Amino acid sequence: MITINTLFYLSGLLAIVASIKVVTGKQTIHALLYLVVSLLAVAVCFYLMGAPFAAGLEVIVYAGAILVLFVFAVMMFGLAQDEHLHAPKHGAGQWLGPIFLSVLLLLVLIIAISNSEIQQVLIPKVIDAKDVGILLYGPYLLAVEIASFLLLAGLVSGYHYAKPRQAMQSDDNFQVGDEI
Amino acid sequence: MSLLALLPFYPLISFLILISFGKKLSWQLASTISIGAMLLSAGSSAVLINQLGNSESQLITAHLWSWFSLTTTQGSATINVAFYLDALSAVMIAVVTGVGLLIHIYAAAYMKSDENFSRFMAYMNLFIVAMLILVLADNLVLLYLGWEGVGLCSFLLIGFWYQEKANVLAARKAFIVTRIGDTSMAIGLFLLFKSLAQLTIVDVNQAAQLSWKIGDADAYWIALLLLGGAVGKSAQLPLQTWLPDAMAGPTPVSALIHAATMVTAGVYLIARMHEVFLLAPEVMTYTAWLGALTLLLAGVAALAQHDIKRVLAYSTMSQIGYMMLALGAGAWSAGVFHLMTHAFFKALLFLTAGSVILALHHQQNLFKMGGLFKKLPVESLLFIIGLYCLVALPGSSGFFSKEAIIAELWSSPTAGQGLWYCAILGALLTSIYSCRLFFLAFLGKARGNSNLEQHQDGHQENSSQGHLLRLPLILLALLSLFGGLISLDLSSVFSSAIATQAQTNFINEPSWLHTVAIVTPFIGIVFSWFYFKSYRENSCDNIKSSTGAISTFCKSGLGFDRLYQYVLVRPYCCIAKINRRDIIDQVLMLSAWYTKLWYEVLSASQNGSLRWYAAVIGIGVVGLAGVVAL
Amino acid sequence: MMITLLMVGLLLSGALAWYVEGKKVHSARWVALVSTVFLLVYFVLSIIFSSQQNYSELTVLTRVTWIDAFHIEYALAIDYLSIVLLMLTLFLAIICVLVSWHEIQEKAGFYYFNLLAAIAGIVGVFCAVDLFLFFFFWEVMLLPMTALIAIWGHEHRQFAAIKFFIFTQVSSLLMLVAIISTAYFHYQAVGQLSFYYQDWLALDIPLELASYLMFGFFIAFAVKLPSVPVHSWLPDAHTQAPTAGSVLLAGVLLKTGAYGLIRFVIFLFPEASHQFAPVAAVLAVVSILYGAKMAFAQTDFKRLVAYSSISHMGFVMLAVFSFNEIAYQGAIVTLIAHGLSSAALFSLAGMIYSRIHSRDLNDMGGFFKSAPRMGGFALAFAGAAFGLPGLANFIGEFFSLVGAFSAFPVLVVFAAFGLIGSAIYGMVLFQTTFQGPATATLSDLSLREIIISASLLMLLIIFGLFPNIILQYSHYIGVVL
Amino acid sequence: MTTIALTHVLILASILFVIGFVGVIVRKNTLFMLMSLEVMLNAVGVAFIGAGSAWQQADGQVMFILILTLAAAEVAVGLALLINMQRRYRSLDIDILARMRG
Repeated sequence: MITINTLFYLSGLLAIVASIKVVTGKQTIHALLYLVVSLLAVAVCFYLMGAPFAAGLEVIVYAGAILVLFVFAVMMFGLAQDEHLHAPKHGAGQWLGPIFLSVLLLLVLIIAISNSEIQQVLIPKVIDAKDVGILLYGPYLLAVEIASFLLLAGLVSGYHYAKPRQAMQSDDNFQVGDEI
Repeated sequence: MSLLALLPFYPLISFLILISFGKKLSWQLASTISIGAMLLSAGSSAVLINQLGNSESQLITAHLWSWFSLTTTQGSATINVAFYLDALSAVMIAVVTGVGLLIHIYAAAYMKSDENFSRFMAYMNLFIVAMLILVLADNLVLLYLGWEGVGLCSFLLIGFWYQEKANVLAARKAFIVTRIGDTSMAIGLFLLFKSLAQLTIVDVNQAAQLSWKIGDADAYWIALLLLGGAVGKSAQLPLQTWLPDAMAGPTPVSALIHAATMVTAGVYLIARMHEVFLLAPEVMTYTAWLGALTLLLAGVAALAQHDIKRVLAYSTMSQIGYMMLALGAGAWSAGVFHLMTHAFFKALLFLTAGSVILALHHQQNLFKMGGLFKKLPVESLLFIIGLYCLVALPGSSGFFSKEAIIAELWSSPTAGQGLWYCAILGALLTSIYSCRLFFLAFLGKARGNSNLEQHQDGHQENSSQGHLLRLPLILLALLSLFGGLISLDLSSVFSSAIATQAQTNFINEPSWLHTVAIVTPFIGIVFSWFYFKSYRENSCDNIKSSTGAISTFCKSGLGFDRLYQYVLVRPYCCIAKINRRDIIDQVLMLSAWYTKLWYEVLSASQNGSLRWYAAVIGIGVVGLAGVVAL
Repeated sequence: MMITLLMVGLLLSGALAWYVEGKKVHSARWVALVSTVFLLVYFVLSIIFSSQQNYSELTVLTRVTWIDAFHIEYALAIDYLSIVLLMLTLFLAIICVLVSWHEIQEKAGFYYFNLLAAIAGIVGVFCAVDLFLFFFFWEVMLLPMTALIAIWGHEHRQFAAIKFFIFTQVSSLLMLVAIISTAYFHYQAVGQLSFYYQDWLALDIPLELASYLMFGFFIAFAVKLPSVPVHSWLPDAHTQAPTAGSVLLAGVLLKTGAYGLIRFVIFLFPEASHQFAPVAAVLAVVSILYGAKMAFAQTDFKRLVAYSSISHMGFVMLAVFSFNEIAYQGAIVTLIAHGLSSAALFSLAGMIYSRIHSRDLNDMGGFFKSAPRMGGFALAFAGAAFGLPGLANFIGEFFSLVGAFSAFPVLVVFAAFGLIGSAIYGMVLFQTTFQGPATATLSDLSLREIIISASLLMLLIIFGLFPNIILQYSHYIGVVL
Repeated sequence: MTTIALTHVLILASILFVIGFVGVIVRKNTLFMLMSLEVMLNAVGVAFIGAGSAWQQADGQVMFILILTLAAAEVAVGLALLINMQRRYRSLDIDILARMRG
């Protein structure tokens, strides 16, 4: 019997598995696709938690825009030899430490969560785009402005760093950037 | 300037000329300058001694300049560069300049072929300067100046052939061992000054009589410390080890410094400070015993030596032991008299030995000599004269002086009968080792492959050198034979000593004492005539020296060198070596090391690896969350 | 004005030397030589012909306000102690210039500037009577000295320079704390801040506070002197410094420590110093013996001489803390004599280094054969180091020990063992370099080197035979003590 | 309609976060690090949404939107840097850049 709960757990599991595949993947494109899967799974979760607007944004912006950015960038690289050279080695030793660390982190987080008094039950109530919009353009207006500046800065610096080298060398002001 | 003031300046000027222009001077010029300066000194000292005899006060003084003054609460003690000539220092300057002159003449011939001849003569002159300052000083600081000066010259002359490692080490040993004694003397001076606020000899002697009683603690310590200085310089127990090694120097040096003059400086010091010693009878007893022990030890060691010069060195040590014994027994005049006669005959012995060594192409090993009596008759005769005096056979100068010492021992309050027996035993030993030396070197058949004849021809060609070599020898031989007839009148110097002695001189002496003393050397000679028969009559090419343990032990000077090596030298070098890097520095540098450690740890963490930084952030989060959660 | 002119003259001629070296190579050394000779002559003449003939008490020459807010003054004063040390400084300045004549080829202009600036700082140290000004000069002399070691030194120069800098800097910070505390105490007692020496003399500081303040000063001067256990900068600095640097360090810089002990520790805090004297005397004796022993163990010529300096400065400290006029005179004579003799030995090390390019005693031996003049001078200077009578060092050691004997008889007996130790290292130094089988053929001394050695030896002999030249001056301050 | 426990949401977020974190630490390829970073950001978003729905408030979603913009800006700059790096070193190995040692 499929309930919201089981759906949630399934999609969560999917997200986890997909994320693991992202992290352990060898081929960049495959990993990116796994990332898309993971994001979509998370979007499902959002929807189940009563946040359809967020789920939409997740699909459109994350899986749609950002990941496409990734794909384009990867296509520009032509990473054949690099993938081969720098693929993670399948020695257990290399993974052991990070995994131990992560498990530890996980445990700690779980303990932290279970200790606190936030063990409430989610009351299923849909928070739609209107609610979000009211809040966003009310109390959070400043944050929105800052976010826009952030995006502008990302745009400018992205443009700057991705500029071909010849253009950079001709410009004395960007000598520092040249060093990177 | 008075004649006395100028006395040390003749050799000083000669030294300065020779050291400045040494390389440019010919042999004639260099030897003329140095011998001329010595001649002037010897002449002036003869005149001075004559003047001294005629003067009322038995005293001549010369004040050159004020050196410095020491201000204390009791007033100010001025230390002058001033000379003071009384009967005691007159004996010394006579010996220093007289014997010095003869040895200079000999040395000029002996060292003629050396490329550094003028440097050698310069050092010899400098030595005479220092020695004259030592004996003429009117205060103990100036005396100390001369004392160190002769030490330095001794160092320079022992190490004159500095290219040989052994000579260098011998020179170093001589300087450092005597320096130990000097330090003791310096501490004695500090104590003396603290106690009396005086350092001028006359004032010290007066003040000592006034402010101390017999057996005063200050007097005891001062006398003991001064004795330490004397022991170092005069090569007595326990600082005697440097003297045999000092024979590494050229033979005239051994004759001048290590037989006639410098080594007797200790005797002079004690005689000079006798008023302090009289106030410390225990120290006088120590002096006598040290002298007696040295006398016996050196006599035994001389019996086993192979090197002709080392035999003479041990003999010197033993004769100085006699002088110390005399001083310790309160026989001041006898001690100084023996100092003088010993200077004559020991210089003679050394110089003759030098001639023999020269004739044998620097062969010093007794077992490679033999049969020289026929080949070098003149030298042999001179050597016999020297030994005659050394053994103190009747009629010789040594006889007069040694008998005088032995005669006073029995009844001396600070010496006594035990020391008398020591002295007699010493005399027996002296005659035995003298005979052994003579038999080995001059009798029997020639051993070794020394081509003596060929050298004799060369000797004939260079007859002026030969004459120069023989002239001082003959003069010294005459002095040795008839020096005993010189009557020393030191009563003006030792008046207080004689006064104290007069009270105690009533102990009955057995009548056989003198007979025994006179007969002893003959017993020794007769004994050796039979005991060393093999040395005397041998006809084979080689005779073996005994290699037994006792013989080796005696040959090494009764093991003192080895003892000091293990007890003092090795530990000092060892500590120095361990701590070469300076432990304190290491400790202080620990702070630098600690800082550097942290620098390295922290800079290793800043490795520029992004993933590492991220991991560290993770660790930090785990840590923080752990703290919050648990 | 005299001293101010002296310092300005030194600085200006240093700057001039720096400037002209850029125009013409090798001109800096001439500028430095002429100016140091001129300044020495100027100083001697101005002392002789000054309107005031008697400097037995501290005579204030200049006193103007410097920093008004804290009552810091620019105050200079001299007495015979300063005059004697100033003459030594200026004389050794000439020697320093002469020994660097051929040795310094790189950045020579800057080198002479540093040299003269360091000397200017030292001159200031010997004359400043405002404690803040004293501290200022103390730092002024430190920086060019560090530069001299760090730029023109031998193989480990950076390390040695940093070590030298840290040791002196840390210790002088303690002194700064003591200076400020005393000034503050003056403020509490009188109601006004003052760094002026004479004001401080009038202060009546409670004994407990005085001991702490004295200790602050003592540490700074003990490091500079140096005394065991804070001596360890010295062997490195002396060894690594260029020849002139070593001459300046041993000849003059160490004397600033002794000067400070006498001028500030003893005079400002007499009771506290009396209380502290046994400790200081023990440290001094340990320095004497330890220095002598360490000197014996060294295989590096300059390091050996450096450790012998520690030993000699131990005599100074022992003498200073025995509160005795004779000992005090001995300390001053030792300062002069050691200034000359160690300068001579370091110059000698420089001369040998310029010939065989090594300071290692194992590389040396038998030089007497090819360079007898050098050997003669070496023997004389080694003799000075082990206190041969007739040379100035003997007078110094004799006075120090005689004087100290009345205060610390047992310690002096131990200190006297230093005489044996000094004979041992002196012999090792002379014999391993100049005796034994010849290892190399050296050219004998050049005229310039003969002038250096002969002038030093002459002074040593003159002061050794006629010590009254110095003693008549040191006598005055001894009386004050 | 049954409810989803906030605890479970947060656990999901934690797991995702940790996976991303492991990726950042372990991978040498900068591109994968960037992707892992996205996973981490996403995990944070999950946590916010979960919290927002637990309290029935829209703030959680606002925060999610801000994270979204942050992620977009980050990816833009990051990819630009990667392009630059690829151009310069012909490699995306992050350890090549580990030259800024203490």
